[in-house]
Amino acid sequence: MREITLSQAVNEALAEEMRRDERVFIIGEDVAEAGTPFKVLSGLVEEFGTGRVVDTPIAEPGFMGIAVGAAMTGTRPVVDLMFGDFIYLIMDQLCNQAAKTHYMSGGKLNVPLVLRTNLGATRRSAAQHSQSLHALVAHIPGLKVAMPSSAYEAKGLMKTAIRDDNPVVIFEDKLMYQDKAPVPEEEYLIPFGKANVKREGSDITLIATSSMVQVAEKAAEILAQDGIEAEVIDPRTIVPLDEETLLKSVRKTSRAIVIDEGHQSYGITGEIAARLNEKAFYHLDAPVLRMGAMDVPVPFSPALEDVTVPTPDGVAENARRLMSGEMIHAA
Amino acid sequence: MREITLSQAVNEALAEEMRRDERVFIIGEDVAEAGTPFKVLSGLVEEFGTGRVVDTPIAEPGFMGIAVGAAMTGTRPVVDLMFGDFIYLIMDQLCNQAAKTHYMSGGKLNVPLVLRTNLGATRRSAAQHSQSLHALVAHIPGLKVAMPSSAYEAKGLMKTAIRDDNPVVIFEDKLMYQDKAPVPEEEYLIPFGKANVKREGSDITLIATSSMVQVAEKAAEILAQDGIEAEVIDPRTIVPLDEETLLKSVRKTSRAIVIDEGHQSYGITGEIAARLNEKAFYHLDAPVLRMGAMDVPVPFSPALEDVTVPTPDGVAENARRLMSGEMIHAA
Amino acid sequence: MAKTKTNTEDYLRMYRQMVRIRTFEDNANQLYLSAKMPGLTHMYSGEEAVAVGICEALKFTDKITSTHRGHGHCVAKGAEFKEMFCELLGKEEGYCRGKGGSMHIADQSNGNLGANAIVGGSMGIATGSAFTAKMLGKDDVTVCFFGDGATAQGLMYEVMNMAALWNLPVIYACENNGYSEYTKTEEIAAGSITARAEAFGIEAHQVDGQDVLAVNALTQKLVERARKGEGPFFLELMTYRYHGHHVGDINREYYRSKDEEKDWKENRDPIIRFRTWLVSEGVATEDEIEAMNAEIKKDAEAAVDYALNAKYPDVSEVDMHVFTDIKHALA
Amino acid sequence: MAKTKTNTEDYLRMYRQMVRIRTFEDNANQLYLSAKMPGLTHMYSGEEAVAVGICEALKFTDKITSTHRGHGHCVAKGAEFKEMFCELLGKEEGYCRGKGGSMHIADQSNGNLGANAIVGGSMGIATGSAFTAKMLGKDDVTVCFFGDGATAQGLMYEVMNMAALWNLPVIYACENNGYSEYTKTEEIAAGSITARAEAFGIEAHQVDGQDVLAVNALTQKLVERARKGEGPFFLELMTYRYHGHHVGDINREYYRSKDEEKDWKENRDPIIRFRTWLVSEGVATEDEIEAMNAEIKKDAEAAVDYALNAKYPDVSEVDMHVFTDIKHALA
Ligand SMILES: Cc1ncc(C[n+]2csc(CCOP(=O)(O)OP(=O)(O)O)c2C)c(N)n1
Ligand SMILES: Cc1ncc(C[n+]2csc(CCOP(=O)(O)OP(=O)(O)O)c2C)c(N)n1
Ligand SMILES: [Mg+2]
Ligand SMILES: [Mg+2]
Repeated sequence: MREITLSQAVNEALAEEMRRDERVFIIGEDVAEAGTPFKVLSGLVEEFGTGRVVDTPIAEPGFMGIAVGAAMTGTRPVVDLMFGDFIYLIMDQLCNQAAKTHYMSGGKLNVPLVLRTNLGATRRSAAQHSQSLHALVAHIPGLKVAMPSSAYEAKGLMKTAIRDDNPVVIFEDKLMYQDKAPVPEEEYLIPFGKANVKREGSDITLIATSSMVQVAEKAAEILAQDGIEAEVIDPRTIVPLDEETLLKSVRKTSRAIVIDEGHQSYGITGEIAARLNEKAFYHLDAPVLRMGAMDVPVPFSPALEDVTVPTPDGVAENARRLMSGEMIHAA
Repeated sequence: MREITLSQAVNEALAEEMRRDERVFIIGEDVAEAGTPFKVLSGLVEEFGTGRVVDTPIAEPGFMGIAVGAAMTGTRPVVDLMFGDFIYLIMDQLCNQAAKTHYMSGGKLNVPLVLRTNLGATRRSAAQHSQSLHALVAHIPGLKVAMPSSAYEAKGLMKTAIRDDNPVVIFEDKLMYQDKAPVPEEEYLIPFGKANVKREGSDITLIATSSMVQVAEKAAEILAQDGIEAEVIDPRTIVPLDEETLLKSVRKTSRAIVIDEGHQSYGITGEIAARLNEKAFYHLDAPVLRMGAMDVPVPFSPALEDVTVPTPDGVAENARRLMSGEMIHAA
Repeated sequence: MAKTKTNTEDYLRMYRQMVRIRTFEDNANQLYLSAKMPGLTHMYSGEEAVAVGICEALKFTDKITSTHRGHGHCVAKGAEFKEMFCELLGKEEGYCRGKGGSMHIADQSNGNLGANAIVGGSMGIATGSAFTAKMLGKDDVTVCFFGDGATAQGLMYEVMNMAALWNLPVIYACENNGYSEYTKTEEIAAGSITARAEAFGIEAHQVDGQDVLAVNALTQKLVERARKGEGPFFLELMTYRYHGHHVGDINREYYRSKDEEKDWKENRDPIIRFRTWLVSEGVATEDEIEAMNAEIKKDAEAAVDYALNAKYPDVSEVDMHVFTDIKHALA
Repeated sequence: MAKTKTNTEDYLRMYRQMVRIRTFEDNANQLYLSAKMPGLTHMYSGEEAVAVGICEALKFTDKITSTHRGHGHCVAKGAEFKEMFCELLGKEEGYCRGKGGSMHIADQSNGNLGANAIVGGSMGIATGSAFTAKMLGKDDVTVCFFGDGATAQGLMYEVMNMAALWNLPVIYACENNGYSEYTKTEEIAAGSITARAEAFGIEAHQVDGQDVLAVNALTQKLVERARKGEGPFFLELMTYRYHGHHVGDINREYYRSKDEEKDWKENRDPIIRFRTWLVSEGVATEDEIEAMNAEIKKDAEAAVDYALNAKYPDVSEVDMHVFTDIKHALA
């Protein structure tokens, strides 16, 4: 199968859906001629024109609000938020308006909107351009949250998101834009709420999102050398969350680590671990461990930044400790 | 001991600290003559003048930003955010600016700021005036988060918050403003990061925040009638979180329920449950249960709203299920 | 008063709609005072000429966005008493199945995209609705209602900038009733409100909001021009609310005098003024007008009765409408 | 050019500071090109007369807030090369111990409250700093630097409104360099930027940002008046950035022409213009100027060398400075 970058995959998804449905449009900063700073949208304005690839002023709350109103009245906006860190600026429009409109109207108004943004540190972009803030939106009822872990997912999830009649937030890993993966030429969609078992294993389950899926896979390779067979699962969407697949795995392996690039405390690892503990309690041989990003603002200095996020070695080490029963005795 | 309302307790804390330190001031909408819609601040402008009890236009991002800058340069603002639901509007100033300034400046700039706001549903205020959004800020490193559960806590935590050199967010339960509790005449402070064991018990631990502490206490009374002795713990601050006290209790009781009025999914109950599972795994006879608000926007209709939040009966019922071992077999 | 229409039917409909609003509000206030309505609500009484003068210049497919003080807009855009009272009482037959309530009442069947409990929260939505019209090549115009207090929200400037850059068919209608909550407009608005719009290159007008014909005449012209792509426009409508900020705001002499209220009610009431004109111009006799008033009163009472006896939504609805495609979000 | 000062020393310091900025940037760019600097950075070259003209009108205790394009402001307010280069390279001796980096460089020792990676993000902070001066009765003035692109952020209008209502000693300095990222100002700013400030009753001036004496003369007057409580003021400084949006923005002909760049560099360079004036007025000889340039160049190179060899912060610092009172946040 041909291989394309995550950036190309997103671009293709958008182009295909824009061809398919003329109500779909893109709105955001420098999305047209510039094709965004990450160049993800290059070429789209040439095909679809500035009426459907809409450059805005630097006014995130404003264009997010415009997208909400546009979605409520018959179009299907894809909002481009240049950095995930700017999500703070649009929280009101996203969480008070977009997320609640369908419910507050008793089901009469819809907000079919996609918010495309990113996450991920270790790019030397410092505290305001490196955050992974998906936990904030996952907490708000009415929003679906997708976290593609490769070009394949990026395309399939984006297409599903655009066809969804609800507001969907997609977090792309900004360090992965140039990573290639096999992506079919033929059209495909990836359903929401279906986790993907990336690697099968019987000893321990590694549940990882977005950027951390690669980390988990590398950890699994390291562990395989020690004879530990790790199962790696990518939930793909955290809202809805495919509890069944996760539980099935954990009931089989009896051990799990949840790995995510958001800050660990009060983030998504706690939720997933709590659900596993609750619903697979009887099957667990050790507590579900969590590995999030450190609870510190992301430091600029490379010497500090690199230690703030989970690494394959770190995951492997924790997995070994779980296997050895060490954590049980510590607790 | 005299009894005063939570509203009076907050008012006293502010007055005392403003007398003590002339750098302390209040800023927000209708805080002066009106004393806020909840009348919490009545009388303060008469004592301290409009220079220190500052009415603003309806511009939450703006006055939050002004408070951050004021705090960085030598004053100690107490920001009044009329409803916790408006926190979405100030997330950038709170989380990108206030929370990160000390860290990003390598420890050279401080932001000694208190954000006073509220939480709590069942007031028939519908989806945009009923949210309990403390999980959002608890996730962001650099913010401390206090959740007073009575007039006593409201006063003591507020005074501590004002003297803290870091940004602190305090969530008051808006339905509790008229609730009375014994509050000493003499000055006292309540340290952050020290949980309060409200009721001792040996069978099960009920960990509850803010509005839910009363719910847990009532559940404990119900359970006592069945001969189940519940221990009720109020963490008081969720950042920092007094893990030790919680763990000590859970290691003793072997069972726990975490009760909170924020939405359950990706909220604070997951974090607390995950930590307990991890660190008291060996001692647990059943999975740690969580009871948050339903994952739905808060409905207006009383017929619907009342079922969205945990109740004493609901807590008691879950406690009984845990005691009977039912949850283990289910899992 | 300007003489802008020669059509008797139009005049009478305008009068009728103003009286319907006033009557609706009198009944809503009564429901509150007799403790039959859950929560609080904000009365539109005194401002009727604004909503009616504007909405009578709109066609059915034109859109409006509304505010916390939204009953007037809702009636003026064509809503029925029955569904409105049901909504205010949280009943299943309400426009939003009781899920929205007064502060979120929407009536998409008549192009009302909804009230909003976030001050200024609908400015993006209105602008986005105008964006839809432009993108899909429809000639619909959108009117964004908001108060003087909302002019303090930065969102307004963000969306006005884009509306101006893109010539969107939106009319920003600022209902300047002299107060935001308990604060006079001059204390929260520096400079000139119309000049703020003009600085973005937007044509702005100040108009007497108590003169329904003046409001209607100007709006007709601007709507016409907006349909041709000459928008956006900005209106500042000078008006007054008769009641407190909300129904519970009874003792308000500390922020505005009884004399001032009396003056507006006695000398500038939009209904009395228009009625006098209708009679003096021979459009209707006093008897005809009394008959109309009586009929409206009867309608309203019947609707209130109906709503009081209507049923609440079934509790199973609580987790419906969180998403469009998941029947029960928590199932 | 305006002749505003007769003090030779002041003139020479202004020249010196402009050259220091240019030299700093040349070295920073070189560090990027030779892959010695982590991340990206935004060059101030071309805009030197703005930062220097303004900061030379300020006293030591006056404050500034800066932007992502912040090296110029930092140097102009008094910072040293060594600590600046250390910061850009993420070294312990940087102004922020390497934790901030280029986009967050702050130098509180000279009243620089910091660069900000959120466009418009410091507008509240600057206004709050002015609030402090007023509240504590100091005569300090705060200058808020921001770009033309930042005028699209609603926050600006929120804080200008309050600054105007409260007569705060703040000067909003809009560096209009014709572009925000890859977009021309006229495409993202409707109407007139100065008129927007004027609409809030704020005195606004447009000034040639390439003329250091004109900038300085005007700023001196306004600072004087702001100290007396006649603020706020607004400045639109017409200027140009020589480099791309950031150091990596090399191929930029799709959004601006080489001719345009050449014209600004050759005909409107602030350093060349001022140098010519200094020589023609007899303030300095060509030789003296060359000597100054050479000395600055040497200083910069020495600082770069120092920084390249300086040490990174110890990894144990990663969780320091999250809070003021908790040494290691994760301990
Ligand atoms: C963002 C936000 N801030 C504050 C409030 C609380 N609040 C509700 S109405 C109101 C006053 C609004 O004044 P104005 O816009 O003039 O409308 P009016 O009530 O006069 O019609 C305020 C402050 C709110 N609902 N939303
Ligand atoms: C809130 C926010 N939105 C977008 C960006 C990305 N961004 C960084 S600089 C910039 C352009 C800023 O333009 P301007 O304010 O004119 O400053 P200049 O770069 O021209 O000095 C943008 C869009 C950002 N950092 N913050
Ligand atoms: Mg008003
Ligand atoms: Mg610019």
